[in-house]
Amino acid sequence: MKLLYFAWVREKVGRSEETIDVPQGANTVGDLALWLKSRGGGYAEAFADMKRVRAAVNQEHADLLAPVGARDEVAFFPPVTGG
Amino acid sequence: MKLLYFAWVREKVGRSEETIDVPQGANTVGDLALWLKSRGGGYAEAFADMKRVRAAVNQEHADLLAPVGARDEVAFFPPVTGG
Amino acid sequence: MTVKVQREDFDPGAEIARLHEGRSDIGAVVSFVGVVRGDSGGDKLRTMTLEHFPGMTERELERIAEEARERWSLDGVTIVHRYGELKPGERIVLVVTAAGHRHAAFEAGSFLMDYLKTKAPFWKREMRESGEHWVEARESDDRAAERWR
Amino acid sequence: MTVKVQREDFDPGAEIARLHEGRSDIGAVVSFVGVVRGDSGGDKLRTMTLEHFPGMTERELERIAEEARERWSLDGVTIVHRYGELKPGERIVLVVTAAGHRHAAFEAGSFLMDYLKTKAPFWKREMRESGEHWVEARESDDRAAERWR
Repeated sequence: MKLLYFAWVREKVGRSEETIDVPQGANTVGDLALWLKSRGGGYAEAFADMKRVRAAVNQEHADLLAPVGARDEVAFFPPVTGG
Repeated sequence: MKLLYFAWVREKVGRSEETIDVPQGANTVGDLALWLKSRGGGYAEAFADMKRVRAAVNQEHADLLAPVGARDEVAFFPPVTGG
Repeated sequence: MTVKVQREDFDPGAEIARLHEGRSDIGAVVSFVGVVRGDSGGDKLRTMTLEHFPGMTERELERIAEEARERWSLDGVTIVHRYGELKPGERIVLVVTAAGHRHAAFEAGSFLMDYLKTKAPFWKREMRESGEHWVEARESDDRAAERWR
Repeated sequence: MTVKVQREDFDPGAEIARLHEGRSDIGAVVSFVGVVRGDSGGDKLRTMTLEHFPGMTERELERIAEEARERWSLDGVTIVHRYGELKPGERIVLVVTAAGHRHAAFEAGSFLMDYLKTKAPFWKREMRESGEHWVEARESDDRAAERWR
């Protein structure tokens, strides 16, 4: 499973991408976020308040209940501020 | 009093402007339009249906009740179609 | 605030740039370009002639621009309207609004076009394949202008 | 439908012209140019850096453009969004909509900007006199996007 991080989520976790094995029991974006938070350090900071984090699965906006699997690319980032 | 005509009002009355003495009893745009209509010919055609004619007094939109006098410039024209 | 009534074509990009370049307080520039359409249910337009009321046209456009500035917080308004003979595909009118925020610029632009359509003394005469005629004012334009009352 | 995500500046006039020149079925072209503002209550902006999500950005802008085409009768949509470092006064985003009639072009342009603000994966980092920070998403932008639901 490929993970991508942007903006201050990227800064807090300290990397822009990584590839991980799907954590046991992580079936949704929300599960994955909780697992990442449990890693502690910058991850715990980045995912401290899930209301401030948004996600995309395979480049489409996704909510916490969206399913994720080994072949998915999951991105985490703050609410967007373009335009 | 200076009178100006535009678009099909101009075509019907057959001129783009003229200077006239204020007709007796013509105190408003509506009075003036009725007097012009009474001239007959192209004037009668142009002012046949006053709902189709608009007016401006000294380059400002004016309704039939707007007062007019000897020093005014009064224009008659169809509803505008610019833009 | 700039109002121009002219025979010649205009340059939308230059007018947009003129409103915001060299300034850093403007966040949004909205422009509207009106183009002469050639189609009308199969009866093709050959040319169109725009008659106007010199003097009143400029004053009326300035009044409309002034009203937009009273209603919205604008940093600039430009209106350019052509007259004379125009062919299908030619630009006919330009409205540009500049503001700190996008909604003011969009709304003021839409307002200016609605008002211009019902207030600016222009009259279109169309030369179509089927013959010539003066364009009738449209009730939908009156209703559009009523939205802003 | 054209979507571009680029570092370089763009030319609003050229993009407007590209949507309507050579055609006589388009009556209205509306453009929106977003410009980097330098002011914020006395705390001046020095530069801004726009990060984005390459790949998703283009797809998301195409999805938004497609949605506008489903809602309004449009003859063309162009979206250009810059990323990288920008200074106050620089152009940052361009949206152009072309349609037969003006209200479709205005509404679609306003819709595209509201959706782009809440959907396109861009993040602004500001370098101000007082320090650096990531720009917070604004609730007013969410409310603006809600208008179209």
